[in-house]
Amino acid sequence: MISAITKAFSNLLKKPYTCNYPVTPVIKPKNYRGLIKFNDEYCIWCDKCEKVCPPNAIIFKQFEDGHKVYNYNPYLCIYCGDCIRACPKTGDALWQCEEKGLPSISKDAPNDDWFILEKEAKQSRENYKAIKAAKKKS
Amino acid sequence: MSWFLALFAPVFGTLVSGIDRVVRARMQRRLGPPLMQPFYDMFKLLDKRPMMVHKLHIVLGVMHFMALWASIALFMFGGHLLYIIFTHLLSVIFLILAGYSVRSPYSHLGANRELLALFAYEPILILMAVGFYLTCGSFEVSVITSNSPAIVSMPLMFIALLILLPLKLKKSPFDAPEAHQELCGGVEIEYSGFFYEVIYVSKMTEIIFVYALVFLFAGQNILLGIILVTGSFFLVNAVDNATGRIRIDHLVKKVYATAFVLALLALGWISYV
Amino acid sequence: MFEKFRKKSPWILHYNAGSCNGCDIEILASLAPKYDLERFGIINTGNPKQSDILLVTGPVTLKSRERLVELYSQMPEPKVVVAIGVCTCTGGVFRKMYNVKAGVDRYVPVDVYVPGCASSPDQIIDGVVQALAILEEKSKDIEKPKRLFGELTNNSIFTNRREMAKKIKHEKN
Amino acid sequence: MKKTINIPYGSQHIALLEPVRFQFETQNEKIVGVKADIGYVHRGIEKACTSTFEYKQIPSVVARVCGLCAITHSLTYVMAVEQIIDVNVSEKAKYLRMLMVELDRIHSHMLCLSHTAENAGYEALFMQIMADREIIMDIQEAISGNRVQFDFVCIGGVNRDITDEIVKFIIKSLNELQPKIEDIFDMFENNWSLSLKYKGIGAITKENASIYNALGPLARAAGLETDVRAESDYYPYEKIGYKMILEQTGDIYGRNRVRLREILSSIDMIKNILCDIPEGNIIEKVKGKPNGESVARLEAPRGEIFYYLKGVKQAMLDRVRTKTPTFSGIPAMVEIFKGQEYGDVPAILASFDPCMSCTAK
Ligand code: SF4
Ligand code: SF4
Ligand code: SF4
Ligand code: SF4
Ligand code: SF4
Ligand code: SF4
Ligand code: SF4
Ligand code: SF4
Repeated sequence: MISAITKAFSNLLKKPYTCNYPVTPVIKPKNYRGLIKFNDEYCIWCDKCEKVCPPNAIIFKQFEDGHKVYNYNPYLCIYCGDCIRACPKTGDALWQCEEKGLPSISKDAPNDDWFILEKEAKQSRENYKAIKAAKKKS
Repeated sequence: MSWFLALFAPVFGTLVSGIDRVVRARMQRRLGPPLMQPFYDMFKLLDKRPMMVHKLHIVLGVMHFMALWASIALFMFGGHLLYIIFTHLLSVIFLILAGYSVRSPYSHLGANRELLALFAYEPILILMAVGFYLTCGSFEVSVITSNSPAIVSMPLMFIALLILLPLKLKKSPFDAPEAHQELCGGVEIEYSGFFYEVIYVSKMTEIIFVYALVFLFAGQNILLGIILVTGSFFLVNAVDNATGRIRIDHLVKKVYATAFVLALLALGWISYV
Repeated sequence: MFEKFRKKSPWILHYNAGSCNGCDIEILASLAPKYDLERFGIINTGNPKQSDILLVTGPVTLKSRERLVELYSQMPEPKVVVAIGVCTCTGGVFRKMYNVKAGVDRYVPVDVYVPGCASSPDQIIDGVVQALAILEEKSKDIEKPKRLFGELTNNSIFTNRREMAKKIKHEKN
Repeated sequence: MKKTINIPYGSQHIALLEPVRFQFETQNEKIVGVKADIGYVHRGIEKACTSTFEYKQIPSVVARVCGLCAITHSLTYVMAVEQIIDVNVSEKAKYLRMLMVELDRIHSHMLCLSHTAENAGYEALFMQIMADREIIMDIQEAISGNRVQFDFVCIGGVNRDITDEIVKFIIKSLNELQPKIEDIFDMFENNWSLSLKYKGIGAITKENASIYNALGPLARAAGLETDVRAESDYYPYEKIGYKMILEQTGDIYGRNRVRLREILSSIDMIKNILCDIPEGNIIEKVKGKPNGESVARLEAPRGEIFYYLKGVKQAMLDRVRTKTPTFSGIPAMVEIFKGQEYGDVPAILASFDPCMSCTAK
């Protein structure tokens, strides 16, 4: 106990461990698993990333002319990197950057909007299928 | 001067507690909060919506603070030491009653422990007052502070007081009555908003009360008083950072086995020498 | 008048609503010396009646939601809710499990969403700093949890049963 | 006075990270009865693993059963899957997995120790251990890219390789950590307030430990020899210098000693692992769908984790069953609580290192 007391006193003179975070940024190590980034120029629209993602944080919305739009929710993504490993065009079409996600406020509605989007995407797929089927028939 | 001291005792207490928090953080190698943090806390509490259980609870909380303040005021005006100690006792009893007045089990347990702690330290405070009487010939604080330092004639009594310090300041190893991790603060658990502020301020005032007792040992020598107070302040903080909380039954035993015995020895010494 | 002090003295309450502990230990880590949340005047009170910021982790299982709503309504206004970790924001991997409803904001109004699985301490600090700004703007009006509780417009400072009953009778008349 | 006070402890409580509710019946702060209610974290993961997720997705899902030993959950699952679909993992991947498991053990034990200290009211020690723990967190972040959820293992191997740079960093950091752990050891040994709080408190005998099926440090502190690392030879633990650590006292003090000594032995093991990592692939190709049943066990920081799987030639598994250490330990915990003082409850509870997130899944 005496040593602990002397330690308490000596700590008083030592520099604290604290990194003054918002003032001085923390250095992330190389290959930190941050946000997922996407580039539609290289994507071959194979949908593998969407299928493999455990929480379905990547959703493609289908348009009637056949093209798709990529949607990603950083508030749903668990940053596992499975999509990156599944993607045949890793690095070009889809990659994990070293940026961390930033907090959002209730106005942004990261949850509610996603519900709507999820529904729309599902609907859009079905519509597209129906259109395709109709085309085939005709 | 004494008006000033008595009136602003809570403010000084808050300041000391601010220093205390910074020192504690530094001892744990953290940066710690800003120095004025307890003031910010108080202003914020003023701004919160209160959520209280019933009126009696509030009244007892406020009485606790008033009695404590009164005891400080008595002290600053050089009053009778026994009166001071008994007013202080009264304030603690109000707090304990407040703890019993609500139905939360934490509050009850906290009050139980507070009561046990009271039994542990109160006799020693009284013995201390007797000690002062024997050395200075009076219970009046004004007489004691115009005499030569009492610490010379009863150093053992001073050590006994040092042992009580963590108990009164709710610091480990003797912080069982408050016990953040077991009781979430014990008796203060049901207070909120402005009314918690009252309890918060009285905690700050308590600091002044305790260090004033330390100061008393220096008699008329103000410089020595300041040394004693700062010395004991750092010592208490270091001990707080070097020990865990001991259980309430151990607490009572330990306090009786050390502080009480020391106080008795000190009295014996005074009457023999 | 005292609004600006809210920002300087936020006391936090942490509730684990069925998380995987990943985010909880990161909250602990942000209380520890390296990140030291106390720099912002933050104290982990553990007592809802004295807290300003509710840090929720976990996707809110059906069993813990009652407790969550209870804690939320025990906190006096002004208060801010910070959802820490993706499973708290939206449900994360647990989104589709049967005992979980996607995200805390189904039950209590969330003010700040902090992403990350697990949110690292610096993200938690980002979130808390964000929450402080919101805390400053909030008023003392009573906010209602979204579900499970009906009207709770009681503005009395007492929370015991007799007072509540009086109030409710009064409102009925 | 024989008044009984019922104290609810949880599900939200300052000293309790976990949403579990204990109801203590106390007489003058002495506990006469305990009820534990553990369902607060039940999310339905086992069910979801057989209805929502395909078997290849599950490693990152079961990792979220618990963040403290995330790696052991996904690893045990992966081991079980590998048995069904006959994948032979390379030696290198095995070493990397062991490395991560041992790192995880260190960080988890340190967390537990800091929590025991905090719950004994010793804030400074809590801060000290948490500060030292950041060293391990940095290593983990450097290896896996995330501080808590590593998502490091996958079916067939591991996701990331380690570079020479990281190896150097780990060895440097561990050398830094070792004296600090010894320092903490010293604090736990020689502090009168902690010995009042720990010695003889929350004790369980060897017989009771085996009757109530205690696991991990809880059992080893009572002298019961259970450790999957010694019982199975899937991983070459013998080669890297594994020794079972036993204490005889069975109280909080014994548990802390077990943890501290395990940290030290894990540090040695990691150094050995890094010395003789063999060459090889880190990941093997996985083909086919799981068909059949398998079980896998692994020693998590808190004891044995057990997975049972059943596949029926589909991408979705038919049954996933997890048995986790804390769940098995609960009867022993309830037994220990009886007759203790309420004031000791937080410290005792923290010394079990309970984590309900996998108990209720
Ligand atoms: S990192 Fe994981 S959770 Fe995030 S989008 Fe990719 S697969 Fe989905
Ligand atoms: S897996 Fe890659 S290529 Fe395929 S859709 Fe996703 S981003 Fe595009
Ligand atoms: S966000 Fe991820 S790490 Fe955090 S509690 Fe949820 S599952 Fe665990
Ligand atoms: S007695 Fe109080 S805490 Fe219990 S159910 Fe009723 S309102 Fe809730
Ligand atoms: S005791 Fe520890 S885990 Fe519990 S609330 Fe306090 S800091 Fe958090
Ligand atoms: S516990 Fe048994 S009976 Fe109850 S829901 Fe689950 S399977 Fe059905
Ligand atoms: S034993 Fe505890 S730490 Fe390990 S997986 Fe289960 S809940 Fe998590
Ligand atoms: S122990 Fe058996 S009966 Fe009990 S909840 Fe688990 S599976 Fe069901």
